Amino acid sequence: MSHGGGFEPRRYVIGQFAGPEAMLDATRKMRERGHKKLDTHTPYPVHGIEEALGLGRAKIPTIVLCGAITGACLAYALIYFMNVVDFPINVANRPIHSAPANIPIMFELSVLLGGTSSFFGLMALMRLPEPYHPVFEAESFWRASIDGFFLSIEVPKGQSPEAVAAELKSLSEVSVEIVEESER
Amino acid sequence: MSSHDQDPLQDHPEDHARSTPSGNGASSGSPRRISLPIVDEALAATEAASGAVREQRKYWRSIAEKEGSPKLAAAAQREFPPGASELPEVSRRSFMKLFGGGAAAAGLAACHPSDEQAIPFVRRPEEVTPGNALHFATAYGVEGYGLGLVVESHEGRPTKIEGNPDHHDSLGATGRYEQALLQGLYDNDRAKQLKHKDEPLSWHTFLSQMATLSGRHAADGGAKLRFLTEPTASPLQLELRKRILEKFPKAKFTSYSSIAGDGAADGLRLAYGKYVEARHELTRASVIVSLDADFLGEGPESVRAMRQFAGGRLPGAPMNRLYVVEPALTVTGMSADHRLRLRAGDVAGFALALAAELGRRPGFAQLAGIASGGHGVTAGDPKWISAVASDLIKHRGQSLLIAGRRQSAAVHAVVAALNAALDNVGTTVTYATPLLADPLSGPKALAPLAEEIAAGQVDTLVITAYNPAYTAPADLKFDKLLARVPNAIYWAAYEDETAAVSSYVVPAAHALESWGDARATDGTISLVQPLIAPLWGGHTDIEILGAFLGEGDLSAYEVLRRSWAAKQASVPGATGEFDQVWEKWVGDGVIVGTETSPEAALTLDAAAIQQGLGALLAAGPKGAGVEIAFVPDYKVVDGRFANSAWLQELPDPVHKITWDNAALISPAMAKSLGVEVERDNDKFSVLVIEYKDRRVHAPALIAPGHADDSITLALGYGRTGAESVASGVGFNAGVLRGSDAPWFDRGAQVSLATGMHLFGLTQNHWSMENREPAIATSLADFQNPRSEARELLEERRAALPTIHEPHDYSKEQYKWGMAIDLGKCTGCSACIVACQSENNIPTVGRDQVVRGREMQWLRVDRYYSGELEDPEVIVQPLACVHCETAPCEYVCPVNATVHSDEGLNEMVYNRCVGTRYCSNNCPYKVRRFNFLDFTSETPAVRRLGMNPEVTVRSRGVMEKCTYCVQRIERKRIDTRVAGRLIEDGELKTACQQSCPAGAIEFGNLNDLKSRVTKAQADERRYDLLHELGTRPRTAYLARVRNLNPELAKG
Amino acid sequence: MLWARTPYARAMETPVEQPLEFDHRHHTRDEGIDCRYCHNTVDKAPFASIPPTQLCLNCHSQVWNKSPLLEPVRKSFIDNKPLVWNRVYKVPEFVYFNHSIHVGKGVGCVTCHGRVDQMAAVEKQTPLTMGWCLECHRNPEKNLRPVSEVTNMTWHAEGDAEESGRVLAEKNDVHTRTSCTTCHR
Amino acid sequence: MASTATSASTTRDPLEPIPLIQGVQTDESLNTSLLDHVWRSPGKGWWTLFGLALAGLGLLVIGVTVTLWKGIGMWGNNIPVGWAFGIINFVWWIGIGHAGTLISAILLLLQQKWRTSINRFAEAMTLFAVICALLFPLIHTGRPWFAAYWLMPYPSVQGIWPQFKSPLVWDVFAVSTYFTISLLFWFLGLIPDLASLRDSSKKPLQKTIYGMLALGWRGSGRHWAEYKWAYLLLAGLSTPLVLSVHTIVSFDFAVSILPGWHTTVFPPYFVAGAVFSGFAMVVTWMVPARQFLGLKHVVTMKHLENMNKVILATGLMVSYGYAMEHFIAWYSGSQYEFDEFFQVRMRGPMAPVYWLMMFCNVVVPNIFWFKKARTNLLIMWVAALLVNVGMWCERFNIIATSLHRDFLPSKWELYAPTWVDWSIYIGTIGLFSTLFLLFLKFVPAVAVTEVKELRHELAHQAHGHAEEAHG
Repeated sequence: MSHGGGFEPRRYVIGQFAGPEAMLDATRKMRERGHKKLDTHTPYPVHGIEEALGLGRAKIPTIVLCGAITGACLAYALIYFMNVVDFPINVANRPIHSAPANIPIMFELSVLLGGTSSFFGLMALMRLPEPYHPVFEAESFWRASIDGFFLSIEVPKGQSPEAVAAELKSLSEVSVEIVEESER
Repeated sequence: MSSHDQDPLQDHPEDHARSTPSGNGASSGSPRRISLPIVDEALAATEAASGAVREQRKYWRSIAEKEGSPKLAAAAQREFPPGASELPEVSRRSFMKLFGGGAAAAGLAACHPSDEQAIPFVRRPEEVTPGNALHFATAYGVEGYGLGLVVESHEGRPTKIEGNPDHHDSLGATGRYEQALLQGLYDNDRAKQLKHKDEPLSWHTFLSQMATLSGRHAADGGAKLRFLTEPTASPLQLELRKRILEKFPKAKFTSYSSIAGDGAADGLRLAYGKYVEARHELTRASVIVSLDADFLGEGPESVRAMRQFAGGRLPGAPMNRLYVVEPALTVTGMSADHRLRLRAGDVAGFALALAAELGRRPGFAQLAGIASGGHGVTAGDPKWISAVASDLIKHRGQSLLIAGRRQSAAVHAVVAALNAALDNVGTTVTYATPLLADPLSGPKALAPLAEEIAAGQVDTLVITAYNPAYTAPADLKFDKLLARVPNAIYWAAYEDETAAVSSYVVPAAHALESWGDARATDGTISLVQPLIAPLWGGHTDIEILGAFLGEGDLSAYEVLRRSWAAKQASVPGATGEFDQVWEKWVGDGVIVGTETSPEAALTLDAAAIQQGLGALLAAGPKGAGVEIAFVPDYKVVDGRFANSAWLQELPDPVHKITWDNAALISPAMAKSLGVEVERDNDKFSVLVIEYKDRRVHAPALIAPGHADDSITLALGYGRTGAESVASGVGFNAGVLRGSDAPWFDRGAQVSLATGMHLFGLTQNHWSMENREPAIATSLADFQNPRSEARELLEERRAALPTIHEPHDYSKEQYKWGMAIDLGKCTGCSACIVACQSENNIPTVGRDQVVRGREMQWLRVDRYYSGELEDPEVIVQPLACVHCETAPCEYVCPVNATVHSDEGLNEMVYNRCVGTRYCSNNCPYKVRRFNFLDFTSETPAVRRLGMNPEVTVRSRGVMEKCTYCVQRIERKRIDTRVAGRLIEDGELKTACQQSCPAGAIEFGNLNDLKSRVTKAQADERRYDLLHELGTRPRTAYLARVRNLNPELAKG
Repeated sequence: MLWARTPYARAMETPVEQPLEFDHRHHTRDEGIDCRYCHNTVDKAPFASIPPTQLCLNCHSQVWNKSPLLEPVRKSFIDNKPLVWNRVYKVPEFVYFNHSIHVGKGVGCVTCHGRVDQMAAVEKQTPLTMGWCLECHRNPEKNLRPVSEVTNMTWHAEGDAEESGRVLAEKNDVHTRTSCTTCHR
Repeated sequence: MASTATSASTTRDPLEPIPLIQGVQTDESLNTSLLDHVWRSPGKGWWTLFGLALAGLGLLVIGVTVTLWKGIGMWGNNIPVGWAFGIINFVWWIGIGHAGTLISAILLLLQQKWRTSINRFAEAMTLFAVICALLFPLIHTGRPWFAAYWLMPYPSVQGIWPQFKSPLVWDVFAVSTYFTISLLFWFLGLIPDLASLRDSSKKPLQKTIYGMLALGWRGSGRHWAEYKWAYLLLAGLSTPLVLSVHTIVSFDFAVSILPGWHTTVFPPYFVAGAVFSGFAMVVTWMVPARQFLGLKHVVTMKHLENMNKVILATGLMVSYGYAMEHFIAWYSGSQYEFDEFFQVRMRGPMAPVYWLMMFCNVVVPNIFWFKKARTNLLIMWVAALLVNVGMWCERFNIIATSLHRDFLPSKWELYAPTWVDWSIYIGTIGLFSTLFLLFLKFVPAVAVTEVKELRHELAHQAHGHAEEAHG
């Protein structure tokens, strides 16, 4: 484990709050003070988090819509090609191309592609699975999934984490920790 | 990918017994290989597969693979006992003798001796073209007469049996038994080893022993030499007989068949003073009265009778009218316009009553006299009788009365008198000198022989009759007697009950392995030629009889040829080089001009009848109590076909029983006995029937239309021989049978036994539930355009509204369709066996039938209507009707059943995954599913008889009637190569070809002149389940009943 | 899916061992013997059929009748034990292929069997998959030739193959079908 | 600390007469109490049940092996009864599956608070039911080794395709989609809980396993933002999916021409039936589960009562379906239809099944008109059980009974299941139970995260109200 390869560890300031409200408040303030790379860590979605972090509109819905539409079109095209174009067979003298018979599969495929795209789209957006993340270095971070409310700030190069930590402390009742990405 | 999954057999298109399941599932697993040189050899000898023999060997190896398990390997070894390996030698030797054995003419491909096929690939015979079938004419008969056959053969392996159109009794059709011959030929259970007291014996040793024997008998003129043969009309047999009797003047021949009736011979003798036999001409008969005669269902005349009878069932032309008097429903009874149920014993009473009734009418005084001889014995509803009488008088000269084989001499005599009085003799019935060797050949004929044996007057008994130890009347204890005969020489088809007690067992060559000759019922002679070398070195009865003339080493072929060479002159028009004449005879299958003409000057001796009657009636069965009546079974006859799975699984034409016989009783009798019915009308109480000192346990079956206080028992079951299929099926009704009253007698005690019996019925439901799938109407109604019946017919063929235009097939060259005439169909069920044979349909066994998994593609539905005690019956053959808008097709997920360009509803076995959805959605329920692997354990030898043109279906695959598409495609290719169209009538489906009544028409609906198009345009035409809009290609023609106004109900 | 499409999976393009060194090149090219001399049922039966030993000896009783190469043939003829060839072209057991109709309507041997006249040992040239059959059954034109030329290994339509095909289809009354029962029964 | 009788007003939702969460709970207390059973080594009860389940599974293995080895002939099916136990069980299981999706998806869309404590449970049930269902379409075919892929549209060397007019092909798509979506939906909801499992696990092995499953979830606000949407959308998709799936299953019958199958009322009536049987199944499992897993404080009587109300409602819909069937059979004037319903089903050899169905599905649910019944554990459990039986009988009626006597009396046959049929059926119940018990052991049976969220919301509201009261 040499410190070679010009490895630049990311540094984080992590504050744990008593409850969601305090956390939200601090988040907002820190953002107003021009901190960019903020993120919160909570056991359950906290109301107003988007606004506090200043996030835009969610992207998932668009992705899912595309998926669904693709599915429907794909289904119809598939059936049309197979039963009408490539090998039309006289089945019980029914019309070779009969739209009503295609509807069920169109629907199913649109749901399938819609659904899968929502899941895998989400994974892509969240960059998960990601087994390691520097914030896990924090002592008490394990509470984040149980009852802890955290705010993490990635400290840009050139800035000193201590300063940021101090700044955070000055804002509210919080226990602050500074962690550094470990090389792997 | 699936299309190339390896199948043990897939790699030789020239392998003709496509005897592994189709589709690829069958080939899973790595089969163990065991080498069966004997299998290879023996079958190589029998098989003349084309192409490289390697394929053939590979084929047999793959059989070995199939039978890779030790158990099966052992079985395979058993198939080929020691001695089998020398088969090829035997064949080749006899081949040298047989060489040049006749060639076919009359549109039949050239014929060649079967033995040459033992050595196929080194020198290929001229006429063998790989993959093209040949056809050979021959003949076969159950009751002494021969029915002309044409046998299809693929590279020397008989694969299908058809009727010979030029034959007087066949007219191109066959019955159930002929169709099933193939199974008898390729039957592993056949007797294979010549034995003396279980010591294997070579043919030569046998011959020498026979020589010494006959030497000994010659000393005393054969005083202790007896022959027990089947009833036969074969000229060659008669000739041998004559010569044997010349050599052994004191020897005796006895003809015996347990199903032959002696009443006719004696009755006619009484009437005409000498033995004559009756011949019936139904075409000329407009009123037919059957007295317990099942002339449509059984007997040497039945195939022709059906065609002739059916000819008179068209409402367009003058129709015939059939009255039937019988105890239990028969094929004839089902076709009757009026049926009177009477105990078999009361039929005599009916005959006399009818005679008396006619006697009261002007001009029939003579009959009155005869009737008076009956001393007041009478039976039957007077109203009915008088109606029949009037009808008979009305059609004087064109009426016909037939008495059944079971009936006594008295009945036959009276019937003869009636026919004479009604001027029918010479028109609808003629009398001729008997063709059969012995006029009397029924159970009674056996009694004298039995006495002689008992008295120790028989040293040597040569038995070529079928299984007397089993079929003989119980009181003779014939099996015990046989054991006492020092030299009982049994010509055994199987190691059956008789073989078990005979000192010599000579394996019989199968009819399709034998040379010989036979006579039709009009005397026309057919030559019988072999289609294949004896599979297990069997010998013909000719050779055995020959042994007593010191000609045992002569082959049957030689004996036959010699005798005909000598007789050539006697045949009118048979002039010229004998070889050519011979070849024509063999090729045609009939020797034209050999029919015998009926006796011209016969005078009925009324007085004799009048005197004779009393005695006869007195001798006949009488007394009170329940009547037991025996019938030859519709499937196994007297047991001789009991080892044919096709016939065992064939639903009984009337009661739809498979793999069983039953005690048939009337509903009323069932009630009085307290017979219980469980499950879905297919589980019945078991009865104990006691008669004299004999008793049997017999499961009851309620038979609508059966006479009360009478039990009908079918013979031929409860076999105990070494026949794997036959043994243990049903019960042996024969144990009740006495030689004094072999057919029926009263005084049986019947009681309920404990326990129930579950029948393998293919149809448990009697009623049509007011749905009228099979339409029958009276002539009167049919002729009235405004009648309900006519409206129903109209409605069931009217065009139905549809949301999208039906596909247009009129542009196609062919548009296949079928028409089935319910007016003609008698329900005889020959078509089912034909279909089974043509399409390699497996049999599934009793348990599977019970579960409702029978595989026959074609079924014949039977419905009762009216009151249960005396119902009207209608039968309806039903296979896939090839709907144009087939419900089965659109539900199949994999395109395994679709429509062809010519409108066939195709079933693609190798694509089918077996969801069974198609069957669920088929309103006719004509699809069949391979629930288990029904095919892969088919014995190697059995596969030789399979149709190479039809894929054998694997487990988990749906199958159904294809309109014999393999025949269509072959004919199409042949005609297209020849650059012409298929003509109407040159293409027949298997069912159509076998149908004796000619009830089935098949052909091209785009050809306006074709028979099927005409049939479908008939006024009686209607579509089954028409209201569902399935547009079936098979149309039905309603049955029209020609009712007698005097009797018409309501 | 791809695997099934490789020549290997289809047993193509691999010469097959035979019990004796029979060389089609020699017989067809050098001696100019017509295919139908040996495969003499090809135009009247489903099977082209592999010739009986007797047929080999028609010639080889005269020519090369001492050649050791032909020992197996003589042996087969003398002790009546057939020659055991190895099959090259296999169709599944549920497929009913009929040579006579194809030959009769002008499909050349070479179309399916390739340049047999250039093969020392015969090898499978075509996949024989259902898809492959269908191609031709859907539009046969490009595979048609005058019936007189069916055994010609080198025949080529002069001019536009498609066009001449159409003419021939007309002339030979070619009527290909894709209904299942055409091949599956 | 699982459940304390004294319900503190702090967490009382004024709109909810009965509290959804009982006792004073903190996030941590909930966490420990709800995950407790995962850490606790299973008790005797669990082991005995698991043993039984495994035995059942064994039966399944035997049954399936025999079927594949010898063929469908080992079942009771015949001609005419081409479909029987196989499809009956298929439909039955699918139906059961549906309730799960509905509970979690629809209730989520309707913002039903009481959903949270049972949705995880229900989703798991869906998943396992669908697994059981999926088994049947495959093994019921004659040649599964082909059915497995010939129904899929792939470019084969035969150049032939599936036949898309066949409802069976629709089924393939519907059921496989349904399984995939249910799985994703379930797993997505599970991720945060897996994270809390990871973080509260004591042993390193557990930590790594749950860690992997949690995919490195760190409750990031940015993630939550998208996550909520994704979850909502999946729910949104699942709802119509459920309806479509059972509609398509009903097409298998409705599209045919068989009397008793050929009915337009099928789609809605099948869906209703599905929910009906599904909720019944949830109750059958929930009643004992909440007992043994100590979930009484989250799965309260209120939840059970609500479910019983749904059972009552859907039961009435099903009854309406039956009424319609019979009415149309008479009104259509089709003799086949009429005989099917008024002869074959009511009086035929299989009538007992029909009447049992009528009792279980039409009579029994009406007991839930009474609050006593709705809130009595024993009564509701028995009733739910009966409903499950009834719904199985319904499928038997529709499939086997309709088939065994259709158009032509000549081919009417009885149907009787064999031991293989039974062992496979019981076997799937074994499979279901096995999976379910494993689920109960290794995964939080209740959506911890959502309960915490709910608690937080409720606390908030309560707080608000408290202030109003003061002011």
